[in-house]
Amino acid sequence: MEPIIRVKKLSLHRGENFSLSIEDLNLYPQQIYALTGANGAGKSTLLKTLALLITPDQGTVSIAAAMGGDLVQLRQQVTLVEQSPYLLNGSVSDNLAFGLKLRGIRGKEQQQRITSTLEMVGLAGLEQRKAKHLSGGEVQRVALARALVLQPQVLLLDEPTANIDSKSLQAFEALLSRLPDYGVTVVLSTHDLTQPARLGAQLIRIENGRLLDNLQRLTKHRNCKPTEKKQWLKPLRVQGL
Amino acid sequence: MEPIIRVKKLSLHRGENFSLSIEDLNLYPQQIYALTGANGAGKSTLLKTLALLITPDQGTVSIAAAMGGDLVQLRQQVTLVEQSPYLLNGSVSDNLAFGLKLRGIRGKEQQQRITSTLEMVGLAGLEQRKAKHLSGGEVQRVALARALVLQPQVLLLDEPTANIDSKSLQAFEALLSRLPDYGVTVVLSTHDLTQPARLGAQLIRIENGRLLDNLQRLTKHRNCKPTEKKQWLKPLRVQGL
Amino acid sequence: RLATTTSTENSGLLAELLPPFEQANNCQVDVIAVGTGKAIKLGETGDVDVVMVHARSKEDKFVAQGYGVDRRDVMYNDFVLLGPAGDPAGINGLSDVAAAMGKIAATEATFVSRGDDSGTHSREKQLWKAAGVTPDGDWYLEAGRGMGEVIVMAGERRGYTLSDRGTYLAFKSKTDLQIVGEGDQRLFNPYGVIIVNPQKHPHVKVALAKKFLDYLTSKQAQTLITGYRRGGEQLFYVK
Amino acid sequence: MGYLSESFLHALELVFAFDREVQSAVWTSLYTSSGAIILSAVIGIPAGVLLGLSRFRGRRLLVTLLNTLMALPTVVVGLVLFGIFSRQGPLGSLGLLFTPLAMVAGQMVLATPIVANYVLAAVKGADERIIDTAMTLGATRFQAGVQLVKEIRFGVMAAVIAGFGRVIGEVGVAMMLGGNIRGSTRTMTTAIALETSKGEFAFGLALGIVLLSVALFVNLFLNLLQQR
Amino acid sequence: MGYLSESFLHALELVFAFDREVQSAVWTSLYTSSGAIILSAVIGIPAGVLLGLSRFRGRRLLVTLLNTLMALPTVVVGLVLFGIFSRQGPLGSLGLLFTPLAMVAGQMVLATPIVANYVLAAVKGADERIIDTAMTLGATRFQAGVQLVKEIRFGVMAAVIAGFGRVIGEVGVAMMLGGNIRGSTRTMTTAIALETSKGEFAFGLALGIVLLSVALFVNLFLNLLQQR
Ligand SMILES: Nc1ncnc2c1ncn2[C@@H]1O[C@H](COP(=O)(O)OP(=O)(O)OP(=O)(O)O)[C@@H](O)[C@H]1O
Ligand SMILES: Nc1ncnc2c1ncn2[C@@H]1O[C@H](COP(=O)(O)OP(=O)(O)OP(=O)(O)O)[C@@H](O)[C@H]1O
Ligand SMILES: [Mg+2]
Ligand SMILES: [Mg+2]
Repeated sequence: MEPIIRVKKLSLHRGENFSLSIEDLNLYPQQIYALTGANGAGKSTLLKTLALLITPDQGTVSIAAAMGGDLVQLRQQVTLVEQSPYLLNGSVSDNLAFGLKLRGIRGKEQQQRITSTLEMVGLAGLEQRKAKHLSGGEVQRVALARALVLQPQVLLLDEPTANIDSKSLQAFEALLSRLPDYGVTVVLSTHDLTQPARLGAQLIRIENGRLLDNLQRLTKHRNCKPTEKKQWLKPLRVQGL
Repeated sequence: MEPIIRVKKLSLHRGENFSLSIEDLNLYPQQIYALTGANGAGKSTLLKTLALLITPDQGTVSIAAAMGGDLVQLRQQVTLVEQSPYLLNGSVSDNLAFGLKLRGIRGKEQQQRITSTLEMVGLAGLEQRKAKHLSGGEVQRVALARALVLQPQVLLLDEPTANIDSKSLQAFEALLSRLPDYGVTVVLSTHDLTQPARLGAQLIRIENGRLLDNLQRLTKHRNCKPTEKKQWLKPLRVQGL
Repeated sequence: RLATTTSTENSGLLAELLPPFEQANNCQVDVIAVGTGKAIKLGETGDVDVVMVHARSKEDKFVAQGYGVDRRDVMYNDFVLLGPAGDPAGINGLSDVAAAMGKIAATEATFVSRGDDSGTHSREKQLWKAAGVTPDGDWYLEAGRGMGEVIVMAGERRGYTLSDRGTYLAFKSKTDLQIVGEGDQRLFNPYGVIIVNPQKHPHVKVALAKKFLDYLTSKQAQTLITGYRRGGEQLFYVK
Repeated sequence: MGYLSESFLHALELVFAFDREVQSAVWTSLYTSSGAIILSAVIGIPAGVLLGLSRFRGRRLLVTLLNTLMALPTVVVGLVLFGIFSRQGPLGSLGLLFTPLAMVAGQMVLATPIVANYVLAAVKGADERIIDTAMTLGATRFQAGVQLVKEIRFGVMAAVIAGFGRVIGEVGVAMMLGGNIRGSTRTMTTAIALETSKGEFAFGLALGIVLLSVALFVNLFLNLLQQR
Repeated sequence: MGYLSESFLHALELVFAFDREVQSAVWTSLYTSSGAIILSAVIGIPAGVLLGLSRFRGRRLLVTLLNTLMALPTVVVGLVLFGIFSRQGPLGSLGLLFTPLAMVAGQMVLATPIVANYVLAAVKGADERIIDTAMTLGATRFQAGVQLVKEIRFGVMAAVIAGFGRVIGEVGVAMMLGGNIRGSTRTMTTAIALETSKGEFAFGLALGIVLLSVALFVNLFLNLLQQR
C-alpha cells in the first residue's frame, strides 16, 4: 500500500533552541496515528509541517499524488485543528461555513452539513452563538467541527480532547476511531497515554524533535473498507454526545 | 473556622444563553477544591468571579478581611491562571517579574524567586526564551509559575494540567497537593475525574451555572499546619519534574 | 484662464468686471488667484491664458523672454504705509515716504515685511533703497506671507507695514493700524495684463484672450473699474 | 476673538440658507475626497497587508520609508503633480491641471501612505494564527489575506476614516492642483483659505464648521456600515 | 517639468552647503513638531486607551466625534487658536502669537486626535485577556493600562509616527500661528509655501526633499528605539 504522507530527511529549526529532524516517516491511509511526547518535544511543530503550513529548512513532506497538484488543493485535503484554535470573528456557523464556501459548497447543502456536524460534536443549536463568547471546551469543539465539516482526507488534531469534558470524551473517541472507515487518515497528539489504545492508534513517540522508533517498518494496517466519501456525515453521528 | 472566600446569592449573566447563580458557597483556607462539570457549565466564569475580575449582577463575593481592604490588595492575594493563558510580550522571566515588580520585589530576591519557581514547573533555564515562542504545555507552565512566584493566599487554576505531558503530571499534582501546607487555598477546574482524589480535593460539581451539592455543609477540613509563608518556595521544589 | 494676484481677486473687483465679458462672449473666465511670482510662473508653463499682475520689472522680463505678448496697462492702485495707533516712529503726515521709512529704521520701530518677492515686497525694497537703509535687526520681521496676513501680524505686533489700499480696506476692521503715509508718487502701482505667447503654448485661446484684453481696456470696463467702491473708497484708477 | 461666536451663527445660517456656492464647495469636497479615499483604500489596504505579512530583506527600511511618506507636505505633493500635469509635463496633454481629477490624484497620494500604515499596524497587532487557520481550511494566500482584513476590520475602517479625514481637511493639494476655481474646483478648504486671506475670518470659520459637520455625517455613515 | 530634476540637484546642494537659513528652518520644524508630538502622545495615548477600554453610553458617538476631529483643516485650527492667542483674545496678554509656542499648541491640536484614534484602533484589536491578566497578577487599573500600552507598542509607535508626520508636514497652523518669520518661526513647510508662492518651484521642491530626509532620519531613530 502507498503511504498518503511521506516525510523524508526533514529538518527544521525554530528559534535557537529547537530543531525537528525526521529521517523517514510514512503515514498510510485510513490509519490513526497518535503522537506523544513531552511538552516541547515538537508535536505541534510536526503537525503544522504535515499540514503544509511550515516549510521545512531541508527535506520534503510529500502527499499522495491522487489528492491534487498544487499546494492549495493539497491543503484542502489535509486539515489541521490547532492546539489552541483561533475562531474567526462571527458566529459558530460562520466558522463552519468558511471552508465550505472555499470549496463552493453553499446554500442548502452548506446548511445541512453545518447542522449535522455541530450535532456530531455536541453543539447542536449553537449555530448563531458568537464565536468569541464560547467556553474553552466549546472552542475546541467548534474547531473540530470546522475541520470535520470539510471531510478532508487527512485530519491532523493537536491535543483535540484536552479541554473536552469527561462525559463527552468517550463519544469523541468513538467518533475519532470510526473516521478511518470513512476514508480518513487521522494524526492526533495527546498527553493521555491510554488514549491511543482506545482509538486503536499507532504510537509515534517524539522526543526533542526526533522520533524514538523507526516508523518505516511499523506498517501494520488496520483493516477497513473504503466507503462512499460523501456519505460519511450521516452514519458518523454519535448518540452519546 | 472562618471561610476565606464567601459567595452569597450570586447571580451573573453572560450573553443571552448562560447565567451563573450560586446561593451560597464557602471556601475554607488551606483546602483544595476541584471544580468539575461539562463544557460550558460555568467553571471558568466562576473562577473569574472568584478572582474578582467579573463583577456579578447581584450578590457578593467576599474575601477574608485579613487579606486587605481594597480591590487591588485583594487581587494581589487571589491569583487566577486562565484556561488559555495570555503571556505578556517579552521573555519568560519578564512574565514572572511582572507581578513581583508590582509587589515591590526587585533585584536579587526577584531573580532568585524566578529561578526557583521556573525550576519548580520544570522550565529551568528557559528564563530568556521569548514568551510568544513557546509550545502549548510550556505556556501553561509559565502561566502557573507566574502565579506561584507571587505566593498568593488563594490560587485559582483553570484546567491547569490540560496540556501538561504525562510524565510531569504526577510531579505537578504532588506540587499542587502540598500547597495547602504552605497556607495556600487552591481552587482548580478539571475534566479528569480521577484528579480530585489524587489531590485530596473537595469536589464542587457545577451544571448549567448551578452547584449540584450544598457546599455550605461540606466543611470537613484537611489538616495542615500553617507554615512560615516566606519559605514556601524551597521545600516545595519537586524532584521529579 | 486668468492668473492674477490675490489682491485683485480679494478686492472683489473681478466679480464686477468679469460677468459682462462672460455674457458677451458666452464663456467662463477661470480665475486662479496666486502670488505675483507664481502667476507669472503659471504663464511660463502655459497653464493659463492671461496673466494680470503688478510688478513691472517681472512683467517686462516675462515678455522679453518670449513667454508673453501684447502687454497692456489696465489700471493702477496705490500703496499706503500703515502704522500703529501711537505712531512710535512719529511719521504721520510726512509726505516723503522714503523719509518716513528712514525714520522707522532709525527708531527701530517694528516693521513687518511681506518678504515674499511679491509686487508689494519689490516696492518696499525700492523704498528702503530710496531711504538709504538696509533693513536688518530684530525690529524688521520678514514674514513671507500674503498681504492680509501681514497687516494682521503688524497689528498684533504694533508695527508698521506697506500695503496696497484695497487689502487694507478689506482688513480695516480686523486691525488697529492706520494709514500713516500715502499719496507719494512712489506709491502708485500699475497693473498689467499679458497674453501667454501662443507660439510657445499653442493651446492658448489667443483670440478670446485678445478680446479679453480689448474688453479690459474698453470704456465699459474702465468705468466699472473707476466706479468700483469698497467701504466707500475708490481703489483702482485708470490712466 | 469676537469672530469665534459670530462664526457659529454664520455657520448655522449657511447651512440653512443652502447657499449655492457653499453647496457646490461641499459637493466638490465630498466627491473628490471620496474618490481619492476609495483609490487609496484599493492601493493602501493590500499594500499594508502585504507589508505586514511578508518577511524579506529591507522590509524594515521599506516600512520606514512608508512612515516617512506620511510627512509629505501637501505643497510638495502639489508641486510634483503640478510638474506632471502642467502643460509642459509628461501628462500635460491631458489637460488635467486645475480639474477635480488632478485633485483626486493629489489627495490619493496623500492618503495612500496613511491607509497603508494604519493597516500595517493593524496586521502587526493581529492574532498570528489567522493566516494559518484560513490556509489549513483551504484558503489560498490571497483568500487568507482577505479573511485577515475581515478579522481586523476595525483597524481597516479606522485607516479609511483617517485617510478620509486627511484629504477632506487638506488644502494645499486642492489649492495647487485644483486652483480654487469658483464653481468647479473650489472645495470647502480652499474656500476657507480664500475667505481667511480676504480677512473674512468669521465666514472662513463658519465654512470650517460646515466642513466638520459634513465629515461627521460621513463618519456616522461609515460607523453604521461597520456595525452591520 | 524641468524643475523636478533640477530640484533634486538643488536639494543636494542645500544639504551640503549647510545654508544657514535652511538649517534654521529645519531646526524650527524639528523642535516644534517634536514638542507638539510629545504633548499629543501624553494626551492622546491615555485618551485612546480609555476610550478603547471603557463601555459607557455615548461611547460610540464620542469615537465618531474623535474620528471627525481628524478632518480638522489646519486653517480652522489656525483661525481658532489665532482668536485665542491674538491680543484681543483670552490669552492675548501672554504674547504667544507668532512664536514657536503658538505653533506647538496648534500642531498639538492637530496631532492629538490622530494619536488617540490610532491607539484606540490598536486597543480594539488587542488581545482581550491582557487587562485581566495584568489585574489578576496584582495590577491596578492604571498599571494594567500601562501594560496594555506596552503590549500594543507597535500600534502606539505607529500612532506617534503618524502624528509626527502630520505635524512636520503641515503648513497651515505653522503659517497662521507662527507667521513664517525668517529666523524665528519659519519652518520647512512655510519656507516651501513661500518659495512656491514666489514661483521658485525648484527651490520649494528641494526644501521638500530636505524635509522628507529629516523625517526619514527621525523615523529611523524611532524605529531603532522600538527595536530595543
Ligand atoms: N463573554 C461571553 N458572552 C456570552 N457568553 C459567554 C461569554 N463567556 C462565556 N459564555 C458562555 O457561558 C457559558 C459558560 O462558560 P465557561 O467558560 O464558564 O464554561 P466552562 O465551564 O469553563 O466550560 P469549559 O469546560 O468548556 O471550559 C458557556 O456556555 C459560554 O458559551
Ligand atoms: N516560533 C517559534 N520560535 C522559536 N521556538 C519555537 C517556536 N515555536 C515553538 N518553538 C519551540 O519549539 C519547541 C517545540 O514546540 P512544539 O509546539 O512543537 O512542542 P509540542 O510538542 O507541541 O509541546 P506541547 O506538548 O507543549 O504542546 C518548543 O521548545 C518551543 O519552545
Ligand atoms: Mg503542542
Ligand atoms: Mg472553562
